[in-house]
Amino acid sequence: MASDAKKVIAARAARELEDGQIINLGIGLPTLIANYVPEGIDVVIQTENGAVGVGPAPDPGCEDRDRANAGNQPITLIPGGSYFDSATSFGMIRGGHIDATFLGTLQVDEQGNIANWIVPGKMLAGMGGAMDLITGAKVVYIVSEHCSKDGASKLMKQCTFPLTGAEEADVVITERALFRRYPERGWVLEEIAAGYTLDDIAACTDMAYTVADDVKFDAYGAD
Amino acid sequence: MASDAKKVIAARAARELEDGQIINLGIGLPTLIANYVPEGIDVVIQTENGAVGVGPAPDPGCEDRDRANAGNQPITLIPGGSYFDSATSFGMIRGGHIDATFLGTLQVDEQGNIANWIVPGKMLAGMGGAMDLITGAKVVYIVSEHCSKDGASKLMKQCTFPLTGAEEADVVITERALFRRYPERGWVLEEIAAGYTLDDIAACTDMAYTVADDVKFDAYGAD
Amino acid sequence: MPKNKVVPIEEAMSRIKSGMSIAIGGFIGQGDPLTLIDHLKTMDVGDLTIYENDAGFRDRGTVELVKQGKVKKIVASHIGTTPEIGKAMNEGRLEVEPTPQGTLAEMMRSGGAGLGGFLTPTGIGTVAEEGKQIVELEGRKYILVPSVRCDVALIRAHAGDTWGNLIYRGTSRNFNVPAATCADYVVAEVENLYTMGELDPNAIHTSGIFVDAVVRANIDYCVIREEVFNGQ
Amino acid sequence: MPKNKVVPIEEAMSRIKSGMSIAIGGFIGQGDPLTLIDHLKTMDVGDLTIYENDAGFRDRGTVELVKQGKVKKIVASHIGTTPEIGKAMNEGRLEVEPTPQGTLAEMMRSGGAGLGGFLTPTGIGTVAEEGKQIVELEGRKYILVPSVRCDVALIRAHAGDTWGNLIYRGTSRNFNVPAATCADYVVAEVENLYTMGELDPNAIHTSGIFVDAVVRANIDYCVIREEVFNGQ
Repeated sequence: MASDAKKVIAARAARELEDGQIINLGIGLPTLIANYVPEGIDVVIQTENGAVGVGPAPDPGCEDRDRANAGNQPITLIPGGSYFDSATSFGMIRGGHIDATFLGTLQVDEQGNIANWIVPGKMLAGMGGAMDLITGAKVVYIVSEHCSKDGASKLMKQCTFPLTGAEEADVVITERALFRRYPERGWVLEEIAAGYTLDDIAACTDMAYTVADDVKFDAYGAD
Repeated sequence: MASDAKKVIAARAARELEDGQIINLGIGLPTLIANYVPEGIDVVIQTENGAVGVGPAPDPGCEDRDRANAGNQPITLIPGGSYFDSATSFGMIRGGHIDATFLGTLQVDEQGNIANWIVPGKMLAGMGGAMDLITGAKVVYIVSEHCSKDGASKLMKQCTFPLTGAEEADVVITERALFRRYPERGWVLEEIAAGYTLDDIAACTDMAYTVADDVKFDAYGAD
Repeated sequence: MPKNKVVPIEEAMSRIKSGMSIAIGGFIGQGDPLTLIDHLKTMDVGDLTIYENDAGFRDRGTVELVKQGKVKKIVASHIGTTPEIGKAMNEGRLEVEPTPQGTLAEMMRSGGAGLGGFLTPTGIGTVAEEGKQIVELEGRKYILVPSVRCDVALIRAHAGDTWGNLIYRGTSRNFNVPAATCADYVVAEVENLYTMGELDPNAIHTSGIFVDAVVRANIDYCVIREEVFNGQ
Repeated sequence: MPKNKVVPIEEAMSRIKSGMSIAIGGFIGQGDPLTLIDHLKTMDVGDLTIYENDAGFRDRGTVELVKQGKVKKIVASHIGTTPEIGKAMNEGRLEVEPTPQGTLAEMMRSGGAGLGGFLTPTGIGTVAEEGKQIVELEGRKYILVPSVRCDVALIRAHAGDTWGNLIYRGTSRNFNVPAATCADYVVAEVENLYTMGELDPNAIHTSGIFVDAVVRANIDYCVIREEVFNGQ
């Protein structure tokens, strides 16, 4: 089961969605976002292994061997969905045909750099499609717990791990706060989840940011 | 109706075909080659506008509006044929997936240069797919009358018109002779059609060539 | 449910403004979006730059826009089927950039795929390399061709659903596929319109992800093609 | 009539020799050519270089060839589903070249299309640009990625005819399409074999033009996929 923090993040991220958008959801936490799409909002989910129009998970026993997402989980396809090959899929992704991508991360920093594909010294997994998604999607959302398991801030002055993308992060959504990055101003703290104060966020955030004039407290509930 | 010279050229060119080959036939004279494919030889014809497995022309009245070749002539499709888009089609062509292309020409020269897309000062038509075909096909056959209408040799020391392809011609088949180009030796006269002598060919051929030791006279009949 | 993109042709085409670049699908009449071109003829736009394999056939297709003086430049592989184009070029009324057919298709596909360009061996040693950067890799020379991105693409399909998933028929597929990917705004005319879910998801040639507006094709295309075949 | 390319698997695979490069289709089990890989396990070949999105899933797929010591190097986007690969790399038994998924797909597609390479924005500012040429076009930086051509490609399709026209099903299409184009010799395993003319010529995903040998898939793929789904 997903942790409460993950659910909080996924629910808040889902409220960023706009009607008609094409989105791509990373493996893990980002996949949960599909469960929280607000009423009246229709988004179309692309999965980089070659489908658009990903629907809800199939009922147990009804999995189709040739219908899975990039995390190899069984999927269904909604009416209007279709399949394509990997070269075409990444053409869509790099070509700006995906409105938003939601990805977890290990680190994100002041410059908008993202590091989420390798921990030096640990077993290599590979970057998969993350570098392409971060480069190609119109808006890159980082959806991640605020701190790593050892308590260190994932929102750093400068990434220490090898980058997945340089200056590509647009929005960071954690269980504690929401930051947006603007061309001139850099990261701006716009929302703070219920139970946290400005000082709390400052204490667990290493990257520089400014606080929005209309910063929203007790956020993450209904708008 | 095609001239006798054109029929002779097409018939000889058809005898170059090998079983199982994928070929592309240019507009005009080269298209005639399909009528002379020897018994026992099955070739598959690709047309660069997006089909492979081009069959005989349809009966009058049975043309299909969505089945035509690159010359916009109605075609049929043989069992096993299929359609594709232009990017895929030229991927096949440049990628070496076409065994042989047969093209007419204005000029061809000692270096194997081909000029067949523009006559300076005359109305521009465009190179169409010729540059890609000449570059990509494994073997490039020039099938053309030996001389232009004013009697000048099309087989020149050096092309004077803008090139379609540099050093790409492999075989030249005219109604009078067949030449093959070898890496070291350059053009070699290998066959002379019935009714012509070595001197006749020398008189109407401006490009340098050597004569094969086993040059075949009275050729172009049965092998 | 994905968005219904079927709109009246006036609305679909209203995004086209003077000075824009337009990628157009089709191949000398096969799959040309004649409905959309006919509508464009009625619009007050000019200075257009067209990327298309050709300008149509005889007096049908993009050549009509050229005759109207709406087109500034055309990037094409073949203009021999529309003598008016060569005439307009010779008279200085139209700029023509002859481009190898495979290079043109790849320029669109590459632009649509978010690539900056590609290395092609086609045209090395010819005028096609003029003004282009040459890159040598493993002893072979290539022309570095920049991708093209257009403001608008106009395409035609045999079947389409309301979200813009498209299926082409026969050799009318051609440039419609790469053109559909390379523009900020894509209008598709479809001969047969279906609701979502009716088309086989394994058989879609152009995903609705690429398409912004769907219009019904309202020209008797069959008649036009018969004329073409009979004229040969 | 196009050539019948259906051959016994031993004959189809006999072209594979030590030291060759092999492009393999599939995506962590979806559309992996397991019949061909199983046969490769029985062959006396080594020093292989593999281009594939991943090495399979758990103990199925290319990872089995790595365990046998047949593989020198693997160029892949993701090896996290096969822990043995990371282990072999760390122990110096295997060279791994991590490559962005879209770049890998395009390397194959580009090689198959006779292009020398392409310019991608993916990986700029990361380790993916190390050792690569950077090209700037209109103010944006791109990595110049050379294409890949392999000696052999191994792919899997849902349906195929005897000439090698292929149709994939669902998300099992993936890398099978670009892999089919980029090799000198292509072997396809097909789940359902048809005679020529039975498949819709508008619905073919991979033309037989790309395929050299067709083999019947003889593994109970459904069972393997069920295991995968149940294991999650």
